[in-house]
Amino acid sequence: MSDPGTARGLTDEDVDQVTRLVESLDRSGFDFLQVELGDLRITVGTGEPPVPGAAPPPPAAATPAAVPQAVAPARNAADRPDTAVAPSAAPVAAGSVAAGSVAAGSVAAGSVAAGSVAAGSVEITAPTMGIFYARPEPGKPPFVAVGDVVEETTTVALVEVMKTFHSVAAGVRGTVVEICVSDTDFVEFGAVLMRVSTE
Amino acid sequence: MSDPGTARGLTDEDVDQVTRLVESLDRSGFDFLQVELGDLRITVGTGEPPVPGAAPPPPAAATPAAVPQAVAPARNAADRPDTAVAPSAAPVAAGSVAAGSVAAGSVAAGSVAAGSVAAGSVEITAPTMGIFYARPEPGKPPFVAVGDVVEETTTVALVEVMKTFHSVAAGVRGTVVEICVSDTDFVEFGAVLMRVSTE
Amino acid sequence: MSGSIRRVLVANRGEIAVRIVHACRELGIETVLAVSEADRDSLGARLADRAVCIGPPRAPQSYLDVARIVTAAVATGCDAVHPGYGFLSESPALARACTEHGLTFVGPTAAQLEAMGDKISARRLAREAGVPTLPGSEQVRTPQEALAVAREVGLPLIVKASAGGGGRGMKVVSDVAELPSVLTTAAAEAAAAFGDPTLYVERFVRNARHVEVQVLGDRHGHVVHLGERDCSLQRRNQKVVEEAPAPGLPLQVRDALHAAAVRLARRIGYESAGTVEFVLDRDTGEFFFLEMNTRIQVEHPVTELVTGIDLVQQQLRVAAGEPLAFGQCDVVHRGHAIECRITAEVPSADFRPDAGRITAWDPPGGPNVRVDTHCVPGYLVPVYYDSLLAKLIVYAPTRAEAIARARSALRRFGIEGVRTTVGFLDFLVGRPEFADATMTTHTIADALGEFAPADAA
Amino acid sequence: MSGSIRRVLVANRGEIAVRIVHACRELGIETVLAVSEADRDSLGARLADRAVCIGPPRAPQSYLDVARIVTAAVATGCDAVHPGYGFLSESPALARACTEHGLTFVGPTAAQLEAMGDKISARRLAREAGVPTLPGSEQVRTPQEALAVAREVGLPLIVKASAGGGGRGMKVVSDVAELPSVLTTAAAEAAAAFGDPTLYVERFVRNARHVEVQVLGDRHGHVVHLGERDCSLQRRNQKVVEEAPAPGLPLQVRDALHAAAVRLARRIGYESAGTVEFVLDRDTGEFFFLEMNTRIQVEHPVTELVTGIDLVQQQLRVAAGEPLAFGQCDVVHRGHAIECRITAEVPSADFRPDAGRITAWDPPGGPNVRVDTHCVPGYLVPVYYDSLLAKLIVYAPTRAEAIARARSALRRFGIEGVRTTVGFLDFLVGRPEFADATMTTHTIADALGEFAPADAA
Repeated sequence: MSDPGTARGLTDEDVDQVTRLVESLDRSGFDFLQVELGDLRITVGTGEPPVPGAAPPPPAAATPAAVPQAVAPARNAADRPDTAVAPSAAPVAAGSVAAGSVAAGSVAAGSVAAGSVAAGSVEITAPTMGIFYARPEPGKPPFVAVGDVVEETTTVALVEVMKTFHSVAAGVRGTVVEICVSDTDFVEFGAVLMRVSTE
Repeated sequence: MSDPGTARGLTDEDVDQVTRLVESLDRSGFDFLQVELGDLRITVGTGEPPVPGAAPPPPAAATPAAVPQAVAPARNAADRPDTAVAPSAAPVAAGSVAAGSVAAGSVAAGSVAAGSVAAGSVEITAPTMGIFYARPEPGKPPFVAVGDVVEETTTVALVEVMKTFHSVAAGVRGTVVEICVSDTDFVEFGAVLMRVSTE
Repeated sequence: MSGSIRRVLVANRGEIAVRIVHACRELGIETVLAVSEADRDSLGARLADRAVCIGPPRAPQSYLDVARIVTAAVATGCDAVHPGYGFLSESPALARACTEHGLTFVGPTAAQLEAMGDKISARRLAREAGVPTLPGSEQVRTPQEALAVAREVGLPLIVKASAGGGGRGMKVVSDVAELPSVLTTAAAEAAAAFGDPTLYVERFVRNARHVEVQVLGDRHGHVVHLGERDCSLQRRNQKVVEEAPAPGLPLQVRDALHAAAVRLARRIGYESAGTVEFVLDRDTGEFFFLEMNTRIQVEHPVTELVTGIDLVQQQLRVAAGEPLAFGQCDVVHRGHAIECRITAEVPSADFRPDAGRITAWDPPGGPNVRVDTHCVPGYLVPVYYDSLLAKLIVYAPTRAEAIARARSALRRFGIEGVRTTVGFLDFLVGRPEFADATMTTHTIADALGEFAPADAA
Repeated sequence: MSGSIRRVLVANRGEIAVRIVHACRELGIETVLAVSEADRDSLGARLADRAVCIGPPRAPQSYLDVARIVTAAVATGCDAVHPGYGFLSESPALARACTEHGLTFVGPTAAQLEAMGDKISARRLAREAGVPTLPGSEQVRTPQEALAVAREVGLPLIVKASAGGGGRGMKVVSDVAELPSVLTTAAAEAAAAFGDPTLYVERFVRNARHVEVQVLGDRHGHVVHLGERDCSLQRRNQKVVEEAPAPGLPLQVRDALHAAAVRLARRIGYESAGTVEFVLDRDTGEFFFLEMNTRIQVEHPVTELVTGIDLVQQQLRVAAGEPLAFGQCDVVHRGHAIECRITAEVPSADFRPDAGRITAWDPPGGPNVRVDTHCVPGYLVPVYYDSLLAKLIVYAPTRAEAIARARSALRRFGIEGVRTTVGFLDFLVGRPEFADATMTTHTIADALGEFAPADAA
């Protein structure tokens, strides 16, 4: 999109690209979008512009150089006036953050990785809201631990809704790199349960 | 769009491109757009321009002449839902539009021309709301006509508020290039009455 | 009030979710809003103390799933569930599951929901309470039974599903020869829609007005009524414009309606807000019981405006076990209120639902103009749910002033991005039948031909 | 109604300009809003059919300039001028200039404005109408005259400017030795502030309640009252919290107040909305006339909520020559309403006004919560005018519920960017003196020491 060697104006292609970014963000329902590439930086959004230091860095994970980045959904926690009700259960906002980042990231031309998803890793999300069980029964070992290798069909957890247990399959082949919820946590629909490295 | 070697203003093409960006943002419902490319930096938005330091672009000053900057006020007229009552008197929206444009123009560092004010011309505005009289009395010739040369103290019009007549001095030395209101028009406070070329 | 309800799970969406959150906050009750994936960023989710995503957008896996609702309520430390209207609001299964899990269901008991949910049972209870019902049948099993009823009651008849209600699953029969085939079709449809093919038959009132009475009971045996509403302006059995009080009702009819509704509510020991619906025959002046809705109604605000009583807060108070703080004589009726339901529909395309992003949302303001809504600028109207965007409710000392205020407010309502019924509502409220209060449940169908939608121009 | 008023020039700003624009639009009247340069982009300017910039921000060259207001009205084809409150609302000069230019002044006649604007004249008229006035004087010219009054009336005394009103230009004298110097100072201040040094003297009521009665007259000789308001919670003679009805008033006192107010209004053939203000002596139970305000009041919404009558529309109707559409017995009082004035002031810094840009503006919603305001997110609070940002008005069936609703709504009111009195109002409405309705005009001053502003922490 820009060539640092030769200073120039915006080409039709540049404008088309930015317009597409604006339209895509508009459809997305997110609050702002920043794109930086070399000396190129694009910011689109609603509300106040991003805070200086806070703006560029992606929410998680190191990203390879030269990969255009990253959309931080502004309103997840901030707009909810009071998130302090939360009882014992862990509020699983992570699910929506990840979704947001993926959507915006996929807009960035040439992007290989998106938002909070580390390169080469895949998220396993909750197929239903409910209580997360890491083990088939109390006292038994967990279905999987960090470092375990899983196949698509490996059961990695159960989610219970009023005595109905839904088994969660890995859905991907790889190595478990993170388990994001604790045994018997309450998880929302779509919450990230685990991350699996496919490399 | 900008060439660090040769400082210059905005080309037609630049404006077309920026216009497309503005229109795209305008359609989108977002509040602002920033584009930076090398030393190019574009900021479009609603409300206050981005805080200096917080967001990349400094709103004014400090920027070398080579950096063209445009801040487009997004919603001057659009926000007024219905301006259509207008009775016999001429609605002088020009006053407020011009004010908006001037404000925006003054933000642009190194900009030679701002908004609706032509290069080298100065506006004479209404010192009070009232009825504009181009002539000292009915039947007499007007105070000034286009092409006339005026001094600072030359009376160019009268504005009447309930039988009180306020004389309007040119306030500047130059040539009248445009008279923007007709004799006996109602003018709002600050409305542009005439333009005087000072070149 | 904060005694026995501290945190409520709001098991609904849209404007009623916002309404319930407001009512709870005023009572010092915390709120957890159950949201589908499509409603994560809704206004209700922002206003509630917490939102919990319970499932994907489609209602059967989210708003209609009893297990998920109850699990969400327990897991977030709620002690009560408010079901709003629609969805699970009249579900005995939800009420029962709440009780089993130590949750207060903000509504009547499961038994009351069942008694009134079965329309044949409801008819029987009404008769027992001395409330007039339409001449008709209990369950009809065969065409022969239906023909016998037809001979007794006369034509036209209306065939209804016992598990239906709210205008769903009804067929009018004007020719006795059609009866057998209509019964077959209706039974199949009822089985498909409600899981129950049971049908019954009633006399059909052609020239009908729909009038309903708001009742409110507590767990201490008190029942009061809060007056009636007229909801005759309907399109395909869906209410479009409602008002309180019902205009032009003779005083003795009005009193009889109120008394009948209170009798029925007392008969079943009703202990929440509820609505007893009647059909008024314009030709004979008679009224008959239609059904009882055992939940808050969409149109409850018109009653709130003419009585000054907050019905949603009253629901919460009686659910918490409080006795009603007022008696029948403390209910002061004053002025007139009209509600217009603004939906995302395209009048020029036979009211097909519209969806999309609301680019401009500029509701009218000023005193005595109330807008209950979940919409904001930039809101994306999802395709998964009903098309109600907002309820515009106006109050004025007189009906004529209320009509003028409603029309003025409709004309000031600025919505862009989706097509709405605002212009159609302005047309309706401006109809002569509405002005002189001669509207019937057929007025909209009859008048539709004269409506020239702006969007068709 | 559209008969005789087609287009109104709204000669005011802030929340009341928005309020008037709403009222006009509902009546089908077009609006032109006169704005200063500082208010060009205000909410009122956006809502009005047209805005006209009449001058620079400072009020003497804009909102206080009779000639500019009248010129703007004539030039934009208006046939009436609504002055709101403050600014020129009680200016006989504006009323007269309107008449001379064929414009309808939405208010009483110039003669009525003059009669009540001169407080000595108003006292005389009240006495003539059989309305109790405080023991005191006509104009006092010398210290000797004042001393004679002091001997007759006793101490403490209050020295007032005849051209004052609304709490301005008043001094309390507790020691007779101070009287001469106070008179000299007060006369000089009155001359400077109002262009008229005339003073008068009244008994000062220490333990006082401020109660006022809303009246409404037309040009056909009808006068009704719309009940009373209590406005005792004042800071430096400025009202802070108002409510209707006045709590704990014995029925006979209430009736006597209403009757007195109507007598005075009838005495002068009053033909608009107006307010007769009284002081109630808590020690003796007596009440005395204070002054009559010949305009819409800031606190008019509390009366609107308990009567259901739109006072601004009534002003427009009677100005258009319509007779009142209702009589005294048609006015139904129901429930309780409380108004809190939210101002941009810093409680921890002795309530110094704050200005600046409102970065977040999130007023509470829900039924029975009304917010009259001109503020929106991003609004720049100008330094030129008073600091009123919004009026929060709540309604409930009982006073206790209204207090709870007010506190809940205040706590939900989200404002960022300027400092406001929201927290202070929550403190005030939560005071025991307010709960048990024993507040006086000194309650705020007495309680202030116990207030710990959040912004001072």
